[in-house]
Amino acid sequence: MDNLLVLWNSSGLAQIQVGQVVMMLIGLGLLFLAIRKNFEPLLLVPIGFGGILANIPGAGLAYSAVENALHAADPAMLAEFARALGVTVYDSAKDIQVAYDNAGAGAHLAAQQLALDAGYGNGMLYSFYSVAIASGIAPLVIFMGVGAMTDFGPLLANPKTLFLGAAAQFGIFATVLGAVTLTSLGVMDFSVADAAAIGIIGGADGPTAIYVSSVLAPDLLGAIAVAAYSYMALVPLIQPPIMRALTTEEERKIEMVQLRPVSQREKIVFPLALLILVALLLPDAAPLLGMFCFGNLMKECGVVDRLSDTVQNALINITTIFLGLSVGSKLVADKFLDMNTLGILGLGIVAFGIGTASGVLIAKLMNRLSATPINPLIGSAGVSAVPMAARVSNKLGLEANPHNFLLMHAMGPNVAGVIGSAVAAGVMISLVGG
Amino acid sequence: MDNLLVLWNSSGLAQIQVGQVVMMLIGLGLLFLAIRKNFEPLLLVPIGFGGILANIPGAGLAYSAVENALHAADPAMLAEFARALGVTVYDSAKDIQVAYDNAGAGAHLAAQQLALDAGYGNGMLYSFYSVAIASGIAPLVIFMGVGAMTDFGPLLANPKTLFLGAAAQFGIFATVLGAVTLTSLGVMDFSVADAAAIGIIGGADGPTAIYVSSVLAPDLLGAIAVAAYSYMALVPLIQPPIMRALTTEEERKIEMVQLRPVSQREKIVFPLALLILVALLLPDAAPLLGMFCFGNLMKECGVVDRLSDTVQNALINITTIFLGLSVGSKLVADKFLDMNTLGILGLGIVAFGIGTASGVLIAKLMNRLSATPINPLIGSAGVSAVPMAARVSNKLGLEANPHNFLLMHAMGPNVAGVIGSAVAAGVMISLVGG
Amino acid sequence: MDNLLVLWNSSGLAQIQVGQVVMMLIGLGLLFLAIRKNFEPLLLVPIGFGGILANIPGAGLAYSAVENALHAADPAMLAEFARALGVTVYDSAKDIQVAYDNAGAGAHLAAQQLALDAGYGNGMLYSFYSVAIASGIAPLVIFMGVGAMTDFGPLLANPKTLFLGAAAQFGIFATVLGAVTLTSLGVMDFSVADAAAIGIIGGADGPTAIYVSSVLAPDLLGAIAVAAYSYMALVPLIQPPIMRALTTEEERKIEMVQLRPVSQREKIVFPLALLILVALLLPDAAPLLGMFCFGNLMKECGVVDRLSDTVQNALINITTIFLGLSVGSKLVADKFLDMNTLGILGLGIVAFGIGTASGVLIAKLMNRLSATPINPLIGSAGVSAVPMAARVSNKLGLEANPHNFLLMHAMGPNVAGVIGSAVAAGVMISLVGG
Amino acid sequence: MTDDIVGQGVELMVYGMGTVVVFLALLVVITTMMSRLVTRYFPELPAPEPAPRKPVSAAPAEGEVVAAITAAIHQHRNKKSQ
Amino acid sequence: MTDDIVGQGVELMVYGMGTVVVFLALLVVITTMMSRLVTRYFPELPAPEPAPRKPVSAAPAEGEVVAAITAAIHQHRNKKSQ
Amino acid sequence: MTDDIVGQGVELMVYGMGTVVVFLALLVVITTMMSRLVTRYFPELPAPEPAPRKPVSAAPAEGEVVAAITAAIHQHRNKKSQ
Ligand code: NA
Ligand code: NA
Ligand code: NA
Repeated sequence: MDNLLVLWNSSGLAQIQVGQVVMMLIGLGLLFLAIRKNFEPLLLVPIGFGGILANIPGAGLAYSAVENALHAADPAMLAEFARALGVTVYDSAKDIQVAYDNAGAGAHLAAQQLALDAGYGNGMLYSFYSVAIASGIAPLVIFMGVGAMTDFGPLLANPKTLFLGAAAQFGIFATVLGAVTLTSLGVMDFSVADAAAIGIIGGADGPTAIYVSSVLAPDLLGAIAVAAYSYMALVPLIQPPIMRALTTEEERKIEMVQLRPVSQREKIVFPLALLILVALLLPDAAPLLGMFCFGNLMKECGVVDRLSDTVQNALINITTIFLGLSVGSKLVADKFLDMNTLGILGLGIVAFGIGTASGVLIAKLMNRLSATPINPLIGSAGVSAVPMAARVSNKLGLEANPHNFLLMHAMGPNVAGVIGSAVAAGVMISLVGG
Repeated sequence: MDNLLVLWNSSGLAQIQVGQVVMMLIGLGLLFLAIRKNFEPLLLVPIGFGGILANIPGAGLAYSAVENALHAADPAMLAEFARALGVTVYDSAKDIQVAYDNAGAGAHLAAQQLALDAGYGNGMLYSFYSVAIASGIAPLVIFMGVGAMTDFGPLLANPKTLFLGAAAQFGIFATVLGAVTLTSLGVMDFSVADAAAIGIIGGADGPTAIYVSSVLAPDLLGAIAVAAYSYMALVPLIQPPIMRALTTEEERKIEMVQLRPVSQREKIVFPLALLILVALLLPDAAPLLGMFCFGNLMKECGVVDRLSDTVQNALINITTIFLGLSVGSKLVADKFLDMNTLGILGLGIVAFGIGTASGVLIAKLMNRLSATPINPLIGSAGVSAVPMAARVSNKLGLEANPHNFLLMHAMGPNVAGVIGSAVAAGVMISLVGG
Repeated sequence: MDNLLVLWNSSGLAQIQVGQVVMMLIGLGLLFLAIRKNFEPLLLVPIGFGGILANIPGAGLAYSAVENALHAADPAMLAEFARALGVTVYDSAKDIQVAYDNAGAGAHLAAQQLALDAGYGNGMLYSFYSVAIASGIAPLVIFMGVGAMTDFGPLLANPKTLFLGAAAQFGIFATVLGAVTLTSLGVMDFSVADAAAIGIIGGADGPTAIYVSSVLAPDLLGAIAVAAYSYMALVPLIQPPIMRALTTEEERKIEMVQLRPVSQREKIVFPLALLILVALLLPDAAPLLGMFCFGNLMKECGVVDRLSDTVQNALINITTIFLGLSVGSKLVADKFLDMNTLGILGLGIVAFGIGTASGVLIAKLMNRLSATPINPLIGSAGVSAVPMAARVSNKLGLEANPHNFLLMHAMGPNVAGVIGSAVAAGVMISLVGG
Repeated sequence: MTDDIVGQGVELMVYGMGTVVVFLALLVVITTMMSRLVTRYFPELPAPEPAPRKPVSAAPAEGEVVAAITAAIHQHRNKKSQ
Repeated sequence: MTDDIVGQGVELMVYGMGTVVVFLALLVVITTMMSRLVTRYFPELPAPEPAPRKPVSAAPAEGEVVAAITAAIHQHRNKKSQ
Repeated sequence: MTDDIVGQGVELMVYGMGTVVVFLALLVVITTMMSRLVTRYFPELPAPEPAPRKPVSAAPAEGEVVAAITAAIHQHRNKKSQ
């Protein structure tokens, strides 16, 4: 009978909490959206599945050995942890958890040794998270792959569109301001670092958002990544009303002059020029933009095609799987089911909206100032969300004028938006994370 | 001349032991079976080669830095280790090794620092083992790949065959009982954890066996993995006599009704349903079955084909190579050449036999009770050993009746056997490993 | 305004040093040679790019957390480091760096904890280097891939050509002697371990050179790898004059008898025979040659083609990328811009020249002694640099005699050179690194 | 667990095999029900396309995800605060 | 940074957005210049081959790399020793 | 090893080059013998199929592996216990 009790106590049914049920349903919901509605499935399938795994009651897949030991809450064990962490008074395991979170690397090591000696281990997803995200590696590798898939040709043919990529990043910073304002009003409870990480949702770029939040606000990473990828999938719904509201029928009809052909040599030199500029101005953006430029150089230089192919296929796919599962590990109920998550979801969509609007408005301005006509619809592509946002620009252009193919024109601001949000990420880390 | 002495002393010939020669021959034997006899070559080529590498005299490829330092047996060094581990009296390096094995994480760290400071390093295979198996990662990734290669269609068309996958796991538990009985009789020397790990050989599933033994009985991992893969390769020889003995000619002739078509949606929902059931009932099986279901969902959902392709190719291949070499690291003479290894080989084949018999007998029973006819030959496929066991069922069916194609009918119990042994693994870890 | 100051101080322009500019130019130069001149682009593109990244001022991508903390040179922080390392008197961060480099594993851990607590982290390239090279893994995996791409057929058809592979390694050891002589003359400042690592450039084999220098002289790794790959690319220019000078027109015209066909079984047994010989004679070469033989066995055995394909593609490509970036991390100005680098470049080309000459001269000798004619031009292929050196032999043979196809005859010494330099690596590590 | 090792083995067999059978029996029930539900209420179109993919522009209903999560969190909060 | 969080947010916005704009504006300038330089001084042959690869035997000028690095190091050393 | 660095270099050259030559000479001998043995006693069928793969059902002789390992271990044990 003891064994029956052991089995029952170790079963999920005996340990399940409401929050875990809710989170599993959210995980299933993300899977539904990814599979049925085609919401960024490459990321949301692993994230959703990881979210379900993370909330399996009693499995502790998303927790470290120390957290798993603390959750077991054996009094003798807790006393040992308290001693190791120098805590003299505590009510519950939670107090010790707080002390652990604030302790230095030495105390962390001591607590880990205690947990291992007591037979607790790191959960599978926790291990994935440590290797893939806490180390910073996975987002950087994905960014390298994105670089190897990016064609800077349209941007090089019309460099002025870089301004649109800059303009659309205003969504990021307006959102930061919104987050701190909500905090000062007492509605939410975000630090400046949290606000910066939330703002980056407006960059509409998944790996950048994950990288920045892993540095500035690891606790919010799950909500931020889910918001970023969900809204990127929603770009075809979020952007058109804003674009229509801010442009006249006449503007939407503007046809743009065909882009000049760009030579291979320009494409080879561009990532190096960008890298040097990053090196001179914003070293904190060097990991992100460095890997991006490296991937792009491998693609364009034409002499390492076998490396470039692997980067675009096996390597980015493997990394995407573990990145997604790792993000899922941040969907544990006690970290995700929080008013802050609602705040993040709300602020995130505001960021997308403001970014879209800024892009369109600056495009209108450029159209007035420039000799050659610029269709303001390509401004919205500056948020990035490659290539969805450029497709949206194209679609609205065709609606207004069936001969108006904006796709290639919109690819310029689109990839400029990737650079823009990586630069914004560098500034944030430099100013807030230092 | 000193240099000549250094070279000679560091050569293999000067340090070789009989056990190492024996193990190298066993390694060559495994390679022969893999290459000439096609015994599960994907695993046995790396395992056999790893086994040879592990036994290269003086190279210490399978040992940790601490073990390598202890093998050098420098007296001053041993004294330092003894101090670090709190050992006051010791006869040889072996005593200190025992103390180290029983020490806590803190003492381990101190000893490792000593070994590193003295210039000793972890052997290559030891590093592979730490990363691939001790962390649990490699078997889980392989299981994800297996999931991405598994078609649950036949199982969904005839869910009752899950009972056959359950029945065949009786081999696992009967073997556990055998192992502890041999121990209580003084023939062998297994703990309950050892017995559980040995029993899992009867699960006829390589990654499950490696995962369970890495948790419950790491020292036996080499023998268990070799037994599991060897017997899986021997399924066409082990099973037919048992199947013929337990069935009548009439039963073997039974034709089964064609399977109904299964919709894609059922295939998408099934891994999620299985995952939820695992979450509610047996969280200790969550890592194995979670990754399995994840792989299967990626395959079936149809929106992440590029991830699924990579999982089935580059990722599982890379992991297989390092998993195999890592298993080979457990074929070092001083761990493998032991009466226990013989016991494991003997018990393993018993497990296969009992599993096969249980499957066939329950299939006979189901045939009697069921409205639709069930050919008892498909029961043996419940041990898993996908797809070999299903092919054996098919072959014996065709022998009895040239129009009797059982392959698809046997695939149901076959994949059910994978689930069954993963569940058995979860129970074992829950009851014994906790 | 404070923020503007923070941004400016953290910018590259405010922190740049001359050495970093020089190194970035060298990185660009390597990229130019790789992309325009096709100098071993698979390695030199990642190495060159990594070299630029490593020298981005203020980013600290190539430094460990401790080094980054020391570079910040906060006085209170330095005092803490000094205490942790037991340093009582120090002038600058440099003194503490020296103390850290000489400290044991315990003090290293303490210093790392200090740096982490203060918010410093390991640079991206430093992390890559730790995982890929310091662990020894990446060169070994590459060697496995090279093994899986190597055809020992020509060597098996004419085993005597192994002597040419031996002879050409004389370049390695002559260079060692040159390096220590320059040191004893006070021109350079190399230890014996340094000299051994430099000599291995003459092995004309990238992964072997990286593996040996990671063990014997990590500080010189950048220069050694750059020299090895550059000179391998220069083989078509370095070798012909030497080959012409040492052979007569008549000798160059010698036609060789066609190679006998080699059976698959011989090709399967050869890597195993080589492995056993390594095991008995030179365990220190076991990691390198073991992985090489493993790759070759996977290729030849014919039953694990899916593993062999992955090893030759996804796995070697992924590893090459991170190996290259990691080597680039050793191109930081303060380690690379040193007279020793010039010495390494000079000695490296001498090693190539002597190796080429030795190969040709021994081939001439064998031609005199042997019953069947041997064209001395194939001797130069013994340096390895597969397959470039064999192509050079072929080209010079065709120049002298348009019917003289030496390519397959030169492939024997060519792959023998790979074995030869791996053996030389084992001896070096055994005698110097022990 | 009893002290003697054979007893422990017997227990492991009883509870282990029991769990396997119960688990897979439940899976039979759930799978059968699931198949019926899917076949009846969410039948696929007869066309035998494997996993028909929606074009990207087939727009998802905005806010679906946000609405769902919002509702979930509110409900959770409310429960907790009671 | 000011103490109140809104002030910090405003600062972050001003300096952040400023950096983004300045950076991308510089990139416009550099890209434009780079394109002109490349197009004028290093034009590609009209043939639209993507990344024409030189055969391996198209020999690189010997010593180019060594010469470049040697020169660089000497120059650096000289500067340092002054 | 001698104390002066040049002497160490000379020693390294002598022993290193010696080992390389001896090792590769042994490899010549072993390879030649191996080729003869394989060609004489295990010749391949004339058909030039690269690595002909046996169908999976071409059953391996049961117990071969087990028998071999069992024998090996017994022999080893016996030696040890003497
Ligand atoms: Na963006
Ligand atoms: Na099974
Ligand atoms: Na060589």
